Amino acid sequence: MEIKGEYKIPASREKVFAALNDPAVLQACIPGCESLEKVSDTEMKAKVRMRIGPVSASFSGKVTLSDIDPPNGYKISGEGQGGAAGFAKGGAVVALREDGADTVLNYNVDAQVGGKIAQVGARLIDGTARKLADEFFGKFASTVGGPALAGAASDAPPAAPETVSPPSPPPAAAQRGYRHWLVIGIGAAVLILIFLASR
Amino acid sequence: MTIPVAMTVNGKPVSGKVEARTLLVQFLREHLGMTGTHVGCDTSQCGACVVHVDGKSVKSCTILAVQAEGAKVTTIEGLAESAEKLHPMQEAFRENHALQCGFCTPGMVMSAIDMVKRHNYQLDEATVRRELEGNLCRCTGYHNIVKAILAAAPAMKSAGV
Amino acid sequence: MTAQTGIGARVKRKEDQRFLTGTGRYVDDLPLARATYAHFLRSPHAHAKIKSIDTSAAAKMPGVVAIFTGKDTADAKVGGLICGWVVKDKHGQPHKAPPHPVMALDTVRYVGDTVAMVVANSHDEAKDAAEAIKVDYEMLPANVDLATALDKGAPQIHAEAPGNLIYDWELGVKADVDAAFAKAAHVTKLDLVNNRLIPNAMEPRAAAAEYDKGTGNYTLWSTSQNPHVLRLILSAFVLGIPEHKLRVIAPDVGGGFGSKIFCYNEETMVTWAASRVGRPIKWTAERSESFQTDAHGRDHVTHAELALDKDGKFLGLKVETIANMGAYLSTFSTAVPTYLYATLLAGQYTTPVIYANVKAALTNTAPVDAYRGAGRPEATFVIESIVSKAAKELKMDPAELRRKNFIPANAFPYQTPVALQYDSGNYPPIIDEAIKIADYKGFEARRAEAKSRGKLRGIGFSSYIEACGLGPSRVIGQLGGGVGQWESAELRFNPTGNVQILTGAHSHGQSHETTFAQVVSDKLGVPIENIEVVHGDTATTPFGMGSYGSRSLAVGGSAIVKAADKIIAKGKKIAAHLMEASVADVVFEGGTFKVAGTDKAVPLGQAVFAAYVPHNYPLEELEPGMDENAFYDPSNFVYPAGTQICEVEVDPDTGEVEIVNFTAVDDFGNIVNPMIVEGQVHGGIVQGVGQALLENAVYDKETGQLVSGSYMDYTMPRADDVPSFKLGNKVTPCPHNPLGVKGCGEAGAIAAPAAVMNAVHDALAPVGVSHVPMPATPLNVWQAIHGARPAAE
Amino acid sequence: MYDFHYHRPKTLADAVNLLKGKDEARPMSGGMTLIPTLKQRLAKPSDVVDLGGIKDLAGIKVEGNNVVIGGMTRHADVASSADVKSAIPALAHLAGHIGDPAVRNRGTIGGSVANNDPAADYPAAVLALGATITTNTGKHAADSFFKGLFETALSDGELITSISFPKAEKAAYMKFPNPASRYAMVGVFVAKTAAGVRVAVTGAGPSVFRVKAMEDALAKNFSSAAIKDIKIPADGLNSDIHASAEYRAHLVNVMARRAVDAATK
Repeated sequence: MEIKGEYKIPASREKVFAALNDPAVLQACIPGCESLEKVSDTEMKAKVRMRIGPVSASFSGKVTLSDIDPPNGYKISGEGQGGAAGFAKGGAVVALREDGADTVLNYNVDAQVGGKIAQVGARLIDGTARKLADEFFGKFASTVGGPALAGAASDAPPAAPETVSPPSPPPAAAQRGYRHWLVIGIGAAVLILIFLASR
Repeated sequence: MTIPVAMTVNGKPVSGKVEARTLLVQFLREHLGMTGTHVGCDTSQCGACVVHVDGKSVKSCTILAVQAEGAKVTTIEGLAESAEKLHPMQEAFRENHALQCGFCTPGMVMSAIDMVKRHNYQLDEATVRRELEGNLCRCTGYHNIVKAILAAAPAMKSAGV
Repeated sequence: MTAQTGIGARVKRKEDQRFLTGTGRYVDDLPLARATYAHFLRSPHAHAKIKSIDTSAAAKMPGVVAIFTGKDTADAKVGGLICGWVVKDKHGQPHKAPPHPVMALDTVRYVGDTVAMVVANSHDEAKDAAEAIKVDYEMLPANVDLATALDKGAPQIHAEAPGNLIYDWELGVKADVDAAFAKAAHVTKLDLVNNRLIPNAMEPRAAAAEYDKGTGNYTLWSTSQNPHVLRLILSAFVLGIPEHKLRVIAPDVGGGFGSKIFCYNEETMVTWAASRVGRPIKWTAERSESFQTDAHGRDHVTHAELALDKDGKFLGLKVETIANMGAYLSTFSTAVPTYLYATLLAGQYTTPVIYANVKAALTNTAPVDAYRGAGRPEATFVIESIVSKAAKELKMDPAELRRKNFIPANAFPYQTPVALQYDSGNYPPIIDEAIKIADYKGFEARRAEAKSRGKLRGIGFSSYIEACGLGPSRVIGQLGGGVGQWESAELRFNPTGNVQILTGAHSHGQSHETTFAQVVSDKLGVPIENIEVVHGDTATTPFGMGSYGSRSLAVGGSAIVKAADKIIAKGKKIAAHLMEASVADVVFEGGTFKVAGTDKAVPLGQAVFAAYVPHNYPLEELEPGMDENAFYDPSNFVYPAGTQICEVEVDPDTGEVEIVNFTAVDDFGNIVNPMIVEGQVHGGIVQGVGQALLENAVYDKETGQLVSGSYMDYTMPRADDVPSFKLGNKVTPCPHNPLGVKGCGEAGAIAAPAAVMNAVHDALAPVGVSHVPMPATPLNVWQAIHGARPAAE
Repeated sequence: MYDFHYHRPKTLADAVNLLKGKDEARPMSGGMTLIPTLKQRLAKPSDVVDLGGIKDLAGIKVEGNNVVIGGMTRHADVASSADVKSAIPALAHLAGHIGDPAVRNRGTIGGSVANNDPAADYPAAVLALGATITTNTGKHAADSFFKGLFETALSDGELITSISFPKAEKAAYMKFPNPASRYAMVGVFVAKTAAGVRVAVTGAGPSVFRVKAMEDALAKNFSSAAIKDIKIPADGLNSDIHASAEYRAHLVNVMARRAVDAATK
């Protein structure tokens, strides 16, 4: 699967870039993250226990940063193994651009999910990605830049709120500009993809 | 860790020691050696393993053996009165050539009997086809299975089974 | 007595008793003392280098008996799996033959490729341990999409097959076809994808093996359609076990549809490991494994062009196909898109010139091989789709265009431009009968009525021809096939007069135990309850080729007739002796030897008894005993043909397609048991309908993951996906086999996809849709309508 | 399947206690989702607490204007219940179309609602009818119960004891099943109750949701014509090999109209 997008964060580039590199921020934002440790300046190890509905699995992942160009962006790649559940692997090119006092984050993710989860859980890939990213993103946005800006730089218009009632997830997400999860995911895009594997 | 389990299978009391994870179908096949009940998939969809638990059709691959503690289980082996006198549903399957390789047949027959009873011996083709949605057959194209079930319904009624 | 049980009677099946009472014996049902259980660790990647495999932790897990990897099999010099059919490319060169190790050595090439085998005291323990094996993979780019598999720059799968090309093969003379096209008044062009299918026999593949240390004998129980061929391959090519030291038993087998013809690595490994472990080993595929590793079917990308003159006569046909082989060549894979496909492109028509070009491509997917119909459904789909499309373009009635081009009844035997010589047939009465049964005349009224309910109704024809009953060994050999294609039979009478038919064919749903018994009952007058068919065991049956390609009755049944003739011949001599008559005067009628014009009679049973208790017997002239065998090698294929008419209703709001009527009229030659033949047709039709509307093996194009890998996503036809069928039949007996029979097992699956898709296209034509990809799922239909609407409005 | 400790408590209190003490304990009602998941080794619970032995969790009764269905009531029993058929026939119809007959003989309403599979049928009925979910610790309104993909307002150790459905003046459920799994690819439950008109959609998004624009239109004019032109945005809807988000969005409208037609028949 390929995910591209942009997200606008009300914070300086430096601050966003730092957060993208801060294991503590990432760990706090990643649902179910039990540990995220920096092995070197460019490597992190992550352990995540994910539970979605009836499925639960522990994933161990390795994240590598390359092409680091602060505060303009980096390439992040990684992979995670979830035992019988399967694996996730991917890479993302992340670019940060100034927009006044805000930062526009542009990303291009290429991810692969495989094994049992891809074989029997195809119907849930999309939704799970969204859910995990949504959770991660909500937290990341509030941590890095305060409340997220609705309708930011995403090219996709949010769902028309009047057609769908608020308590339901898609509209609720739509109102928050849920598409932007894609972006926030970027910081730890690969880690999120690891979570995908826990379907 | 093993757990003692006891139930009635085809009218006979049986017991054994199983792991919690032992499925009813494993208990039947591996512990009791009753291999008439088949396993055709691992996602609880094909219906080859259907048996009756307390009179209702159940996928024996989707119930733990321990859950059947104390239950009355009927399998394909328990239907016929004797080698000569088959259950009307078995007889209808034979009469109508409703089986080829025979692998889905036990589950098909068990589901069919449950279906006929649930519908009070009155079925039409559309109902039979819809109610077979939990049983896959790759050989027959279902044509003769549907015919057999429609034929068995009145036969079951008059036989009082 | 034989009137009710002989040829032509709707005899109830002998095998049903055990299947209906739960006493069938499938491989997984076998009780094996001290059995161990195998589990195979499989690649989660479509393409990757194996950097290392660490089994140390797994080996210490509870219950583990042994773990084997590719290195172990390589060290033990286990041979690779073979492809048994050499196809020569258009330059006369044999096809590329990359190695197919029984377990991956340094590279995995599809999701499901075998990496390690764990043998443990229970299946769960084997699975637990497999999870503890650490494999370090380096992922490689995967080549998944058939349409681009041969492109420059596509990831290379085997060094032995540069450009992923297994062969570039052709049949016919291109220049002749080009010349025909130059004269054409009309050319119809068609691009289609023949969707990939997963066979899904309801019994998953299984194997169990044991080794007798004392005798050095191996026994393998396998879900095989052809145990003798499996033994031959394992002995001669893979394991090197002398053939007489390996017994292969295929007991009750729960459907095959082609997928159980082939020699797979699991049964190989189970056999090989049994002697190393010293205990029996059992393996039964979980359905998830079946999805990943059973040889898949179809999977072609095709461009075809049909040239017609101004009257609608076919002038020539051009077909270019890329066929998917998967990551390795399965046992008969190379023959399927060539000799079983291109040779059928004449269909029922007099098309004078045909050119076919087939490129076989490797991809990082499961191997692709024969699946019900094998090549012939693909050919029929091409022809019958393009013929219907031509009819639409020329505004001709699709039945009329077909009739205009049918090979006339007086043209048989008919030599097609694509190698085959059709032995017999009479096609116009078949389509006439189908039209009558389907009430084709009333269709437009039904279409109008459907329209009033908001439904789009369409009707589709498919007139198929099939070459089956494989096949003359000489022809098979000339075409590169590695085996003979005869069949064997032995009729073994017991002294009390009952008889066993030992056959090399194998029944996995086809009802041989009944049909073959009917043949013998009819020929010899033996009551059917006194006849037993023995099959599926190399130790008890004569070498035979097994069951596939709708060959069992045409070839195996013919062998039985030959053996029965020998019984009669010998019985005549015995009876003549008993009746003190001349052999020339003895006739055999209704199970009794008689001397014409007298009341002298010796029932067959009495002759049999005399043969085994030869107190009054011409021992000086005749051996005692009544046990005859025969081998039959056919002189030609058999050519069943038929027409199917499918009528559908499409819900334009949802894209759902409902089959509302389905008619099939077939010519299978003489019929031994109409009930069983009809059952074969029903099942075949539904597999064809499955391909047309429901089934699709989908690999993620980027990752090579099989995303339709369970019944959650692979749509198996269910009872409510189809209606009851209307069948008819016409008979032109096969002129070259003693029963006059043709095969019936694959017909339904061969014809149905085109019938259904033609109906769908007919239904959607009024809303401007000219192409719906197969399968015509609600999504595909809705998208086609949705895409067409702006243009149509 | 990984092995686990199995418990079959006789009382709700015991069940709650068993679940409380353990980090990885799972309640099991019908087991129609849990067991297949365990078979695929996609979960490794330390303990499974089978609710099948608890008395009084199953059963259907009519209380005033409500049909109250016990959490352990099987789908087959809801489908065949004379009370449900007469009070809310659409609910019986829905229950009769879950899974297949063998699944309906085991699966329970409580399990289905607690699991909140994005393609499950029951959540559509619960949300559209404005049902009240009663648990061992309290009550939840349907509107605040379904939180997202497989997510509900239930806290750990909280078990559904019953669900109370208000009778509907008009109601119908129309499901477009996934051709392979027969889960709802899109299912729309339309209900007109004393509280107004509600339209709940399952299968299309990450969790069941309401379509307010349709509800408003139907409140004014309860006919399929009234919602014909109300388009659902595809953005954010589920997408898989069987249905794109756009196709699902389209089906929501079709199924909603068909449900309204069925409800007014």
